[in-house]
Amino acid sequence: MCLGIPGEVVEVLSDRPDLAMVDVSGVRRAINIGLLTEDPPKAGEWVLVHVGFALSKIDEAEARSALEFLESLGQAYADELAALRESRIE
Amino acid sequence: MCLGIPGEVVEVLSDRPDLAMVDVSGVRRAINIGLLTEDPPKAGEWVLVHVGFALSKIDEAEARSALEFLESLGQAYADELAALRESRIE
Amino acid sequence: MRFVDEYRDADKARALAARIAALCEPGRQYRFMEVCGGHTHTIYKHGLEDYLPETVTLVHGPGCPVCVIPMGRVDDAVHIARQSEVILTSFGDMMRVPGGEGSFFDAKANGADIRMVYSPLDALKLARQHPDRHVVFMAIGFETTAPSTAMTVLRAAAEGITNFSVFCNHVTIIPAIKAILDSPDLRLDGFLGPGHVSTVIGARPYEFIAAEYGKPLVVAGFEPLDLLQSIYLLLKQLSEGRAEVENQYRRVVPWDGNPVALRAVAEVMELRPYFEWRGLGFISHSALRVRDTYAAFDAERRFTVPGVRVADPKSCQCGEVLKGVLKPWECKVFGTACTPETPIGTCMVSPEGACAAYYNFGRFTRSRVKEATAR
Amino acid sequence: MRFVDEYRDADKARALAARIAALCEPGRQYRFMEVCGGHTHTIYKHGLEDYLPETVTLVHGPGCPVCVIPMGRVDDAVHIARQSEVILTSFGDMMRVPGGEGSFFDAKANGADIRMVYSPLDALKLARQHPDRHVVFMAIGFETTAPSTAMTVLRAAAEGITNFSVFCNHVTIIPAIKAILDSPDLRLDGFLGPGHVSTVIGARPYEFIAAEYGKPLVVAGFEPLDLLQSIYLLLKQLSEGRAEVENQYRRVVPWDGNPVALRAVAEVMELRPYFEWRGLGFISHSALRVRDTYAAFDAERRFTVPGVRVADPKSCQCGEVLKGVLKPWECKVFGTACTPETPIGTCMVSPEGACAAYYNFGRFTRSRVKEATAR
Amino acid sequence: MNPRLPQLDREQQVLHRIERARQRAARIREDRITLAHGSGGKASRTLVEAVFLAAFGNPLLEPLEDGAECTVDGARLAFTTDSYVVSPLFFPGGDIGDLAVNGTVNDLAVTGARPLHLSASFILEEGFEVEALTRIAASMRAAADAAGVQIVTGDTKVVQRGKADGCYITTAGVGLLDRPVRLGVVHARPGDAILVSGPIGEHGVTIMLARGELDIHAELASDTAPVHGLVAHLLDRTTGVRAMRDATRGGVATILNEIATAAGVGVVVDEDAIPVRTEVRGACELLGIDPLYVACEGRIVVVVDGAEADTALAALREHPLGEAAAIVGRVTDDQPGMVLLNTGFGGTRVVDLLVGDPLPRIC
Amino acid sequence: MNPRLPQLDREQQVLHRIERARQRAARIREDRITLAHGSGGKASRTLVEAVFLAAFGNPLLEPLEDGAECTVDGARLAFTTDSYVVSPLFFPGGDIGDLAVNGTVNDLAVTGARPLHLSASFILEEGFEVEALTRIAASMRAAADAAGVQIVTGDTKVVQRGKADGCYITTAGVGLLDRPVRLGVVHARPGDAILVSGPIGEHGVTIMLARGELDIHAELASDTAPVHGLVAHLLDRTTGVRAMRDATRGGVATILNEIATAAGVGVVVDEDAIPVRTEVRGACELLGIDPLYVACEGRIVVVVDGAEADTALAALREHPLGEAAAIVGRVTDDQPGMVLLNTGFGGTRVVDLLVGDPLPRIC
Ligand code: SF4
Ligand code: SF4
Ligand SMILES: [Mg+2]
Ligand SMILES: [Mg+2]
Ligand SMILES: [Mg+2]
Ligand SMILES: [Mg+2]
Ligand SMILES: [Mg+2]
Ligand SMILES: [Mg+2]
Ligand SMILES: [Mg+2]
Ligand SMILES: [Mg+2]
Ligand SMILES: [Mg+2]
Ligand SMILES: [Mg+2]
Repeated sequence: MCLGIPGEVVEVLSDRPDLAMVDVSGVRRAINIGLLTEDPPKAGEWVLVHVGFALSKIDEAEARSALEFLESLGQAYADELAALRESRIE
Repeated sequence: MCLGIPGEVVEVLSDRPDLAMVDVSGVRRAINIGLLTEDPPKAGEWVLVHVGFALSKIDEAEARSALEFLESLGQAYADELAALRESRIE
Repeated sequence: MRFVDEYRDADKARALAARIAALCEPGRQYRFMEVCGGHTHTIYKHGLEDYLPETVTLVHGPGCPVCVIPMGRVDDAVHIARQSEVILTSFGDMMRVPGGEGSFFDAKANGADIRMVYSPLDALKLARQHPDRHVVFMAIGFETTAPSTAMTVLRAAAEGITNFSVFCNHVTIIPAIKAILDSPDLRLDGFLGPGHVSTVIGARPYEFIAAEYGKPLVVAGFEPLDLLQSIYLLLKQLSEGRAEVENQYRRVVPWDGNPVALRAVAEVMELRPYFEWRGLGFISHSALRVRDTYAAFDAERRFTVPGVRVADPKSCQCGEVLKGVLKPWECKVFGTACTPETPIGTCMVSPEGACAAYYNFGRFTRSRVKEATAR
Repeated sequence: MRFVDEYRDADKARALAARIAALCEPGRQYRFMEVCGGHTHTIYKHGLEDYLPETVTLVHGPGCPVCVIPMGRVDDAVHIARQSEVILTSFGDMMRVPGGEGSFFDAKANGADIRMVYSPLDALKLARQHPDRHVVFMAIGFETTAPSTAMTVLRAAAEGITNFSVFCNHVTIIPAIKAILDSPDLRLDGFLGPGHVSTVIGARPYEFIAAEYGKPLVVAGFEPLDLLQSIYLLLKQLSEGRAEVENQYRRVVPWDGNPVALRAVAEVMELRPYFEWRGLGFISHSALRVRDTYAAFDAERRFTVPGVRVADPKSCQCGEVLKGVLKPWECKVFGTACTPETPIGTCMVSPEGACAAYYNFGRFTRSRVKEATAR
Repeated sequence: MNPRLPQLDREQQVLHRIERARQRAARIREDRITLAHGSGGKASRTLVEAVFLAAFGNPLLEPLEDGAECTVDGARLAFTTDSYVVSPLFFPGGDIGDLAVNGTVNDLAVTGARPLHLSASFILEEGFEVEALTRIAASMRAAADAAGVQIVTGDTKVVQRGKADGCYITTAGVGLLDRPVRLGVVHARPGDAILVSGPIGEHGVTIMLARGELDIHAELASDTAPVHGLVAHLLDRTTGVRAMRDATRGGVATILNEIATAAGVGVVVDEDAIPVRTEVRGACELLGIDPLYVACEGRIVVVVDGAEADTALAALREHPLGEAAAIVGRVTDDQPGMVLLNTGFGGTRVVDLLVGDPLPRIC
Repeated sequence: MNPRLPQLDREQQVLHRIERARQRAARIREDRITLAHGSGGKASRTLVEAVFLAAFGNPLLEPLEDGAECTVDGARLAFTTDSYVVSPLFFPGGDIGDLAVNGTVNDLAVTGARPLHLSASFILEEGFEVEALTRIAASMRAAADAAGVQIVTGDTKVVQRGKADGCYITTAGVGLLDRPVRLGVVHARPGDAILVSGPIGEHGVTIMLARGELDIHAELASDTAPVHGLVAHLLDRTTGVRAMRDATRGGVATILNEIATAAGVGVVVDEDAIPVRTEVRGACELLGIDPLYVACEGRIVVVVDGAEADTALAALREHPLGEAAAIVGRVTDDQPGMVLLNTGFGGTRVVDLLVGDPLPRIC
């Protein structure tokens, strides 16, 4: 029920500016974007969909930096593992 | 639709004097007898049932005399046939 | 079954048939009209014609209440039934009768709430059971049935029921017989009078037929022996040069009818100035409508109905059949385009319709009694 | 799926798990509460605990909106649904929740017209489609869902729709967290803050937790890596002696929330003086009701509901589970008398309920990551 | 004899034209399904021919017998199915459960097969009482035991409230044709006798009265019963059986018509010979229906070589389910395709298929 | 390794107690049927066991396989039935007609039988469009032709408006078990591999979207197809097949549980190995449902000797209906009676039967 799904805005409906067609993995639904009037989403932008409403926009820059952090951790871990293996081989 | 079926009055319902339980060959239904208030049927009497109403009482004396007439015809016919056969045998 | 089986006895029938044959003048054709559809049904259902000489022809009359309802009235009823709050109730016979826009069955298949009832009282019961709906009773029939409709309205009024009304299509038999008698193309030698109608109106109203038109009439019961005996009585009158009203059905029909029933009808209904009969056209003072006093129970006032006159299909010859001018099989579409499963005319629908009775029961090559043909 | 699959990557998870293990002080037990039921669901659905050392315990919080609805409110909703004109609409999660007189499914099987909807807007659509019925939306949820209810009411008002109302059961998260913090029997080391609630209210309202109770809180996303990272961030704070509010879910949650959503809720709803939470009892200013201005859309005013407080079944320990005092399997009836097919408590119903999540997904003998236990 | 009047000749021409018209392929004229399409009468026949036979047509289906004969791996099987939608579900003498078992057992039996295995598939309406379902299942088991068959496979679907009427059951059955006979109404030929195994119409009238809408009461119970034992007894004692049918929807009249149509023969029955219980007759008179069209669920119609008629009658009467069996008519070469009835009154009339059954949902 | 904390031992005790409780005989606690009883999940199972198996119980029914095996006159037959109540009746990729044929063909095929003869019984709602029925009949014929079966017997009932939903169809099928194999989930044993023949959930999601209530749109079509050819191809090329099931109501998850329960084994599947189309996943995420529980109508789950897993996979992939087949898991002796899923994330979780299907009336 508290499900929030990221979806890409395909288009804002011209006759109903409070609705946007949103794509979730090739599946489309008209979503109410009335909660995002301060910064309305445009086609190509991503929103978080909850019970038929877009609750917020997804900030791609924030997402990228978070992933970079996770990747760096992963890299560090890989390095450590490699080091561990080397040390054992010794 | 213009079906009229003879049925025997089994009892007049005590709580609903406009209704009588009528028996048609062992099948019973409550029938409205409100059209027979001038001569209400009693148990054992026969009525003609039409769309849930008793349309008239069946006059047993009339029925008997009509049948007697038919039987007399039948007897006469049988006699004639016998006579015919005899005459042929001749 | 008492009062039934005695009148289906083959031995008595053979005796009567012999008398009938004996009464027929050689070479003379006899044409008797059974006015009532119930009689038509009996005739075919029991194979009564097998007992009649070929010179005696039974001509089917206009007394099938289903058959005389014009298409426009069916459409009006369907219109009422389409109102979402309405439950239309009807005797089963009406269900298949074609209107201009299909039958009750078609309307039902398309979503209208139409239910079959055995009695108008069952319709009233439905109204009690469904206070949130309005139950309309499709009232049809001659004087036989009108009293039950009237009694039901009186009961509804007494109980203060407000969600019940009748769509009144009751017709009266005398104007129909008069129309027949006045039609120039018909030669009839006598009438078999409708037995059940007569339980209500008695035998007296037929007296003009004998008096003014010089035709004998015998009020006949509904079992095959009743009819055979009535034919015998008609032939007897003719052979004796009489033209009278006789009552074969004395066990049920009082000469003066049922005064309670007549009063109930008169209380609730009044004559319409005119009414359209299917195939017969407009006949004045031939039908009943609900009186102003009971306007609340009149579906025609509660619902505005289209009231459009719908012309019968061109190929339909029901009018001629209802008047006895044509035998059912003489209609061009009989049995091919018009069948009980795809009726064009009303006479092919009701079991009391001449075409239906002949199609369902009489549709085979038969030979009449030898006594008659052998003479 | 973008923004989903990246956060379900096993390689990154392994790296994070190693970091987490490294941050744990040997011998120290860590107890973090995930407040939100959505998090509970993610944890079990993805098997997240497999990545955690045995010394890190995730304590399930009160943030499953279905779980906190008391039995009496379910009965009230069923009472409304039983009105013949009413169509009660509900999210699927509520359908199986037991009230004192059965669930919505039971009421439906007994004839009530109860339908599942995906969005409150679908309920409004039903109202438009059925002008002769009255559509009630069973509104439940924290601040995540309240704005959609509010927007729907605003839309109904703008359209002048008169056959739509909401049965408002919206609750607010902060009083629930406060109740947890104030309960004496709970020892927690930090909180995983509810991500979706925070898209609406922002991260700021949690500051008192760090400031007044000295507990760290990390607002966490809903994918398993989000949670793992948030646990990492909590451990990091602890290891560094910090107690702050951090926002792991920055891609979605603005620090100040969604002002449009907050305004919509404030326009349509107001705080109730108190509200009963299942298992937690009455909590003041913890729920929303429809304002007088929108009284026409308030099912509680349109229909007189019994409003009877129904005691939880004696065997039910949902309160303890919702407060995090008991693990689901520690409830005496867990998995035997109380199962998803025959739930005794609410926590066994919603996919976000701790008991249901543990029963459906976590009910097997598992071993935690070796790194932790091997130390 | 006088020469026929010209008028009668014209009438005969019309009758011949009608018979030709009746032999044309069925065409469905309605846009929508009506209750008549499920009545077992003309509309049912038209629907089956114009829609199902037209679409599925194959040599095994085409005889439209109560069951199909299929040879699988050398075994001669009979295979049949029926759906049961009777309302009310429980009625004097039985319920939808034993009806669903007996009906399919009987359809197998009348093909000459030994009924063996049944499937049972349920469509339940949301809100249906589990206790009622349990009672239905128990009576299915009892009926299966009585018929010596097993319910070996099944299915259950649940539909929303208002999309069914409590419980519908579809059974299918497999039987073994282990006798060297090949039965079918197509084999009827002039000279054959026609028998019925007992009084007719009890099931249909019972159901109608059980609905309570007519407020008619009678001491009547459904005749639902498995006829495989009766059939086996008959086939053990006579070799001349040409065809059997259980007289369900549409009653005996419908089966007589199927015989006349399939074999291109005339059928003549004697009204007085047809066993009808007094109460059935009473209810039928009251409602204006003909018992010939009223369903039974435990009566069979048998077509047998005329020379074996008495043997067959005796065999039927030896069995408890056939005690009131009677020879009711014969196959002729007169009026082919037509069923004629000699009325008790001494006249003759046609017995046609009904357009629509006045009693829907009796099975 | 550290000794387990005492707390974890207590948890394990609870888990064992639960497993014991789960093995007790099913008892139905509801007074009334709910949609869950038709969902293919736990409630369905309970209904079948507590009502139908309790009443009908016999050795042929008890395996509760997709079809029963009956030996008639030396012929090994498979016999099955299913009712179809799908709403809407027409949907992208098919309609109730081909569904009703394919579903029964598939239930026969997965028992290892050659599907031969079908029965078809219709329950029609008064007012149903004849044209729609004609289209349904045509697609049944087309599906029957594609599957090489004949519809040899049938029945039609009509119920009043509001007592059905247009058209329900029940098919039963007879097939010949002419291979020397005896298949059944009861034969699964540790070391076996589990395969699915293609991407899952397309049928269920298509139906749900076709209803239009959710206003969700996707380029999706039902996967309805007859799998007898695929099955025959597989059985021709491998000898190690232990069991097959078509993954309909309840989806792949339900079948995996049936394997675990019937054979008393553990089942482990790998989330990443399970083929799911992007759109199916998208719709499932949007609606909060798990594709593992969503119905297919042309996909099979195969249990095969682990040594033959690759052979079986290759055989499936050679057939057009199996191009996207995959090995998705294995049978273990761990956690008997339980299905575990290795999540894409690297964790493990239980995959249980659903209490109720979130998507009713999909077949
Ligand atoms: S055959 Fe049809 S159209 Fe012709 S008179 Fe008879 S009912 Fe009317
Ligand atoms: S097992 Fe049931 S009763 Fe116990 S806490 Fe969980 S939901 Fe509540
Ligand atoms: Mg009359
Ligand atoms: Mg939440
Ligand atoms: Mg059959
Ligand atoms: Mg049958
Ligand atoms: Mg049969
Ligand atoms: Mg099934
Ligand atoms: Mg099956
Ligand atoms: Mg199946
Ligand atoms: Mg299957
Ligand atoms: Mg049948």
